[in-house]
Amino acid sequence: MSDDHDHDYDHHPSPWGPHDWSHGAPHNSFAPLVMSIGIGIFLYALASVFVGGEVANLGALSGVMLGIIVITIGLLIWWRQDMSFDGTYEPKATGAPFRNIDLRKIAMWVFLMSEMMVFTSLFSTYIRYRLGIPNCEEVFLSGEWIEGTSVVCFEPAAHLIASSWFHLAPGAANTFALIISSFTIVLALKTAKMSNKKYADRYEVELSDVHSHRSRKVAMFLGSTLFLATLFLTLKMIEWFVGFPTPGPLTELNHGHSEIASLYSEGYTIHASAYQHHAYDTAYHGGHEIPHDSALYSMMQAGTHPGGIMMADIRVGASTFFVTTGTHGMHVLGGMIGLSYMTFKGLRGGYGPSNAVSIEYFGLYWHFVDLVWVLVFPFFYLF
Amino acid sequence: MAHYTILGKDPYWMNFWGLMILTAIEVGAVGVELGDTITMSILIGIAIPKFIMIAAIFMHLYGDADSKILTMTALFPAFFIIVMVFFIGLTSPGAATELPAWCRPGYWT
Amino acid sequence: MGIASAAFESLWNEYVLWSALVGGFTFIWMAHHSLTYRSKDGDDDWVDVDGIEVGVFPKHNDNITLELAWTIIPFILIVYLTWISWGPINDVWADPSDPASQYGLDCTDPAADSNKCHHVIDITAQQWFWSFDCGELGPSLCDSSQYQDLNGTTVPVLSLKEGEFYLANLTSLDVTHAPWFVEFGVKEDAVPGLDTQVWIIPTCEQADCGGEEGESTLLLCTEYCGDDHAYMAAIVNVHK
Amino acid sequence: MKQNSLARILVLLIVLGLALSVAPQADSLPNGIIGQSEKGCTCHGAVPDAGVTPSIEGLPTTFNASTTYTLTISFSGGPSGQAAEPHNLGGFNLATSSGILEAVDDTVKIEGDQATHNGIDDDLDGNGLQDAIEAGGEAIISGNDYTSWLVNWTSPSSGSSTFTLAVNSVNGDGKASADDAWNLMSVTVAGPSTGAAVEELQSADPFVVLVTLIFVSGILLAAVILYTFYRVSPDGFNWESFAPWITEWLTSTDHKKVGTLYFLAGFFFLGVGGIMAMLIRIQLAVPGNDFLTQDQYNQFFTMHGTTMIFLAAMPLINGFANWLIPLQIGAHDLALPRINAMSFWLQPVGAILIFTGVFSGQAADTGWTGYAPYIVSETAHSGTTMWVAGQIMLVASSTLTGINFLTTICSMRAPGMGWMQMPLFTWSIFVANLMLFISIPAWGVGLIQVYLDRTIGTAFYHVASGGDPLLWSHLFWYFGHPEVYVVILPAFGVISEVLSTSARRSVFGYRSMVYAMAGIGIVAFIVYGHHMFTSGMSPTLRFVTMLSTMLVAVPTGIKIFNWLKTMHKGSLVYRTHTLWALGFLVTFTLGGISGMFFPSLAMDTHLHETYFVVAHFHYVFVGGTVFGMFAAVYYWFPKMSGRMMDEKWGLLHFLTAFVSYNGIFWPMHKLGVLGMARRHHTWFITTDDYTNIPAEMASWNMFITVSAFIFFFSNFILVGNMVKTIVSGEKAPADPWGGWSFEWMTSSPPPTPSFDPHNPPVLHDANEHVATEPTIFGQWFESLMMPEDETEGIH
Repeated sequence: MSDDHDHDYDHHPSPWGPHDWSHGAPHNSFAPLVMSIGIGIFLYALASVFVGGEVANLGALSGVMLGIIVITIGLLIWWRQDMSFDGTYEPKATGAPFRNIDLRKIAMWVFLMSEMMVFTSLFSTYIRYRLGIPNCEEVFLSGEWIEGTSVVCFEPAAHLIASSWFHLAPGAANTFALIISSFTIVLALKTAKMSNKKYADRYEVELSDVHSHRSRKVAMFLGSTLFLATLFLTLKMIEWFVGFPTPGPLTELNHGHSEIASLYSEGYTIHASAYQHHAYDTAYHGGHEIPHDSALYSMMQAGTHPGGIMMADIRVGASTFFVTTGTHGMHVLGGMIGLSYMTFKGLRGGYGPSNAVSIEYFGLYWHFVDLVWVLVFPFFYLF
Repeated sequence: MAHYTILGKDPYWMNFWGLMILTAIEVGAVGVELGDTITMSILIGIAIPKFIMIAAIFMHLYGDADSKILTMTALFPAFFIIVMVFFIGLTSPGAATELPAWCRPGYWT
Repeated sequence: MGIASAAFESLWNEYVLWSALVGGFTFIWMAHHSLTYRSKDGDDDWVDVDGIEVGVFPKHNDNITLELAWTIIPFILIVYLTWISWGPINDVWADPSDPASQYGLDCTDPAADSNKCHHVIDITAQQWFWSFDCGELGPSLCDSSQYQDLNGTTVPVLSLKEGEFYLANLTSLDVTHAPWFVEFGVKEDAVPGLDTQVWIIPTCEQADCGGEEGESTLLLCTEYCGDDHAYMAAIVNVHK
Repeated sequence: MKQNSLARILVLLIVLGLALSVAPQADSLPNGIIGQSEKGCTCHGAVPDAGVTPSIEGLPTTFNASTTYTLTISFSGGPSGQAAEPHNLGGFNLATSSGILEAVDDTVKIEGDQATHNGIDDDLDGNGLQDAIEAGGEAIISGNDYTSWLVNWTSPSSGSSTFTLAVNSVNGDGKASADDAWNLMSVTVAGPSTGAAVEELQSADPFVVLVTLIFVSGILLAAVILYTFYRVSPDGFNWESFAPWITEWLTSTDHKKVGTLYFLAGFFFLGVGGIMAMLIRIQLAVPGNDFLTQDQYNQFFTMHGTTMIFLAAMPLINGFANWLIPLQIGAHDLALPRINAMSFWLQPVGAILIFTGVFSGQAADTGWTGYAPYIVSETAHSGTTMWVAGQIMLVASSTLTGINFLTTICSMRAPGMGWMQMPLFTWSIFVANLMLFISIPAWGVGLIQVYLDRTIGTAFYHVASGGDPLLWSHLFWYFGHPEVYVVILPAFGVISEVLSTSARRSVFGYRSMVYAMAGIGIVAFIVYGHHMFTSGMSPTLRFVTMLSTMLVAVPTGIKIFNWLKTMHKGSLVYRTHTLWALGFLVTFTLGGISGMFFPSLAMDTHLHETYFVVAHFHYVFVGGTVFGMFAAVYYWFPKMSGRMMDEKWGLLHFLTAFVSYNGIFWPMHKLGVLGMARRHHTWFITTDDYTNIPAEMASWNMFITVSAFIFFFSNFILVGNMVKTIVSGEKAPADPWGGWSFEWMTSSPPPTPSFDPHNPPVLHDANEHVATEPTIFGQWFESLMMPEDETEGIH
């Protein structure tokens, strides 16, 4: 580690920040205590609002808000201490195996190891249920159901989403949004990292103007990333709950529907114990949708199956879909919180060649979130 | 930070467009009716290069002095991931009496 | 109190023997070394064999032969114990569809050997009592119509015949339970939404098997299932 | 019949109310009502049906002392009588809190002290027609062929009396039917008003005891903090100096201060968990005890397990890790000090969430394993949600701790300290944190699934929708089994340090010790299925984990033999920590051996969920982890506080605790084999040999309870010793025991910074360094790393 800036142990900075980083890492902070209390309040209140899938006490929402406010206060304290970070304190590893690598970078990679396990757990859950519970389409075609009685089966969200370009549109747009945001954040890194001289040559500005020019540019790239992340979550909400009106000419293509239906309006929810969909309606398209080699078809031909609409309990399938993509969405949200701080700091000229690695290390997380999406997208949206 | 170029261009820029194209193919493959097996193969076939491209170029696991050791770090959980997917994802519950014959004494003698 | 199955009994004896040997060996060794190689606090007449000094990694104190020895020898013991534990798997997890297994086929199966076949019964668990269903079996083979008082709780009585083999299909209507046939040494979880099975081989302790009345043994719930978990018992009656 | 106090009636009413809300799914049996217990009857449909109206006639508004009343029990409504041949109409169960019930005719019988209909099942073929009639005979009169019955009640001499009546109305087909319905009512009759009623001495509610004790402990803790503050500076005992002092503790990111905070939390919860253990032992001391209701008992053993593992053992280990890892590897602090403070503060807040249930009397009652689907069922207490929420915070805490320690140990070792020169305690913390770090996300995800199931209503574990209860078991044990090694490995590290220092040798087979620990770390992930041998887990996986579990014994054996060999030709000095280390060797070896019984499948089907398991894991948790931590306290307390502990008190502590500890857990092996099941709130002994636990169990259980109390109180010797040491202990030198690692280099207590920042420590090696060509592996590994001369860092 750098010996130029030893801890000054007589130095007692305020636990509320800001911190003087030339004295080493913060030695006092209220942020951990405040944030922990906030998380506790949040989890407590949330469990009072909802009990067993029903709204039990809407009044407790104020507790949820209080929790979020307290967490925010904790974050603000944390950031207030960090705002002055300019790269003067950047300890490096000694010895094998991470010799000469910044501690922060190692810590970030170690953290990503645990994130990998989080998503592996979610994927294991998904694989187990997908393989263990009969697929709704197979149940439908097997004819082992009767109209009016719900059957338990696994309905992958992809079956609904990939059935129509209009359902797929938000998810597909999100994929591109994340990839573009991955690109904008490396551009932010590249811009911040460039030496003053090189920067001045590259953008043909005076050396004295480099700082302000660079600040604007870095903030622009970080801000674009933040915007794309916001777009991601907005589209997600559209896809889950809100839906979106389709422009006139497209309505025709969308089977005459004037909007992109949300999963919620299609009935694909975690509470869907009696899910019905036209894909499971023998009368849909006059029955042309039923493959002729299926058991259902032969049964209906033989008159042993009356046909009708299959009702399905798809709660497990919907839960795995919403919780897995939701966990990913929470990671995007976490990234947005970090990005809003970084954009603010970038606007104030906080990033230059000496501390541009901060953007890189945040970027590792951000790219990881993108990576997870690379897996989530095919498995939950397409297949 | 990248110290190399791809076909003489900025690697981030090249990578970005590569990813965009791959994703477009992916979405397109689902739109066209190709049957489950082919669709699945295309999806997996595209997810892997996308995965590698993001990790190698955007996350700097290629081309930096610390790339090799950090790649090893990133691969460290592989064993535990495989164990979890096999033990949790790919087993299904069953009665003990369904123990397969190869687990029973006498099968090997 | 007669314990558990024959498989349990023989394994138990073997394991206790090896436990005593390994434990005895370890404790004698420990007692010897801790009493022989000691010194008083403050004494200066001890030899600093390994050069212990603050800030210096001391000399290695190892012996590769010894270390390999107590890697390999315990490993061999483990392999042996695994081997003997493997054998009785068929006692507890026999395949009911395998005519060659020691419990044969279902007696109602036309292909079954009448000297070696098993009977199928159903056990249903729910908070907090057991229901037994003997199916088509006659009262001499299986009877579940009786109820008896057990420490202030009325519990069902399952009557089985000694020397017969029973395969119980377990189901649960609410949460996970597990019937433990205390004297026969078997248990298996009854998981809701899943069909599990357990082999019951009723045994008696007395030669006459309790005469007319039969011998009663206990069945307890051994997967935590809520408030009255401890009261969720049944009596298993074994008769000739 | 026992005398019932007012409190008992109230409890009964509450429990009955609970029973109403939680009454289970069940058949309506041919015999009508069975399975009644003191909390009501548990033999009907899922929920009480308002369509069935029970009634009791003939009760006076105020009864006269010792008078007999004839009560008419009846019900109306429900499916009763729908069968073609109306019989099997229904049944009832009447309980009274005082007085005596008698049957008037054969349609009623008395079971225990409750009245129920006298059911005669004469319909074996279940066709709804009595066999006797089918055979051409007279119909047999059966108690459940009626909808009203007569019962005589003889009133007590005083007090009031509460009647609880359960009735069920069945459709008479003798089978479980969906429309079978039941209901429950309760009525209280006042007693004679003449004469002053003698107030009975009421036993305190154990909840009140527990909560009071927790508060008292908290107040004591606060008092100790104030006292310490006073002792440090008697003149400055005012708010002006207190405020910055307490602020310092609340905001500090210094690894020593955070470590101390971990100790405070850990010891506090060790006490709380201990109190719960004592309440549990009181309950189990005698057969058929009712000191705790089942409802309370279930919460207590759940909270005991959770508290001891997550709120006592883990913080104690983290306390030592925080204090010692930077000292041992010669670093100035942990890699991420603020994250470290965050790890700590998540713990007490999480603990408060976990305990919210206790303060409301509705704590989690799921067992520390929290098996699905019970954990998401409505029968589980409402506090379970908070238990899950608190655990989620602990998962977050452990993840942050993991990042911190892994980064620190990988990258902040002093010059000269390669991986194979690290002190073994550091190695043990490294392996433990790696295991915890990799495994805990699985459980975190499981907890989030359960939290969402219980709040917003996802269906991960809803069996009716296809949820798989075993998924939870998998996710839990994927974490849970590494977790038990996570708490034992640091104890291994401590014992290695303590034994080698006490024997004045370097530890025997340092390298094999490291490999054994790493081996345990890897194997831990592939053995977890042995917790699920009797579950419905995939049989192939059960078999595979049986084989792998057997393997665990090998590295553990290597460690034990290495420790023994360390003493060979050494000069063992008997100090308190040495005694604890030797005690650890005894108990841990026993615990390890008993562990070998479980992977053997045919034995596990008998031993699973019995007291044999309880004995085994207490031998490794208490005899392993806790004894290891005690050794660590005696070993490092002088370093932390700067004062020597009292060896005489230490010896007394060791002798009483070690003996009483074995007195608690050794007999439990026997109890388990003989038929005592785990997690049962009570057990019985009667004259019937066959259907009950053998009579000798009573003496053993009493013996265990007495031993448990001795063990509990013996640990106050340690607390007293620590307080005494801080206040008036002898000053400790830098290296009181003669250890070699860096923590003994600084003064006791260490200053801040621990080492001179301008002259950081460098580790020397007493072994001759033989310059050899690096192996191929070494060359490959070197090629992976950043170049030695890279000074610019990463670009």
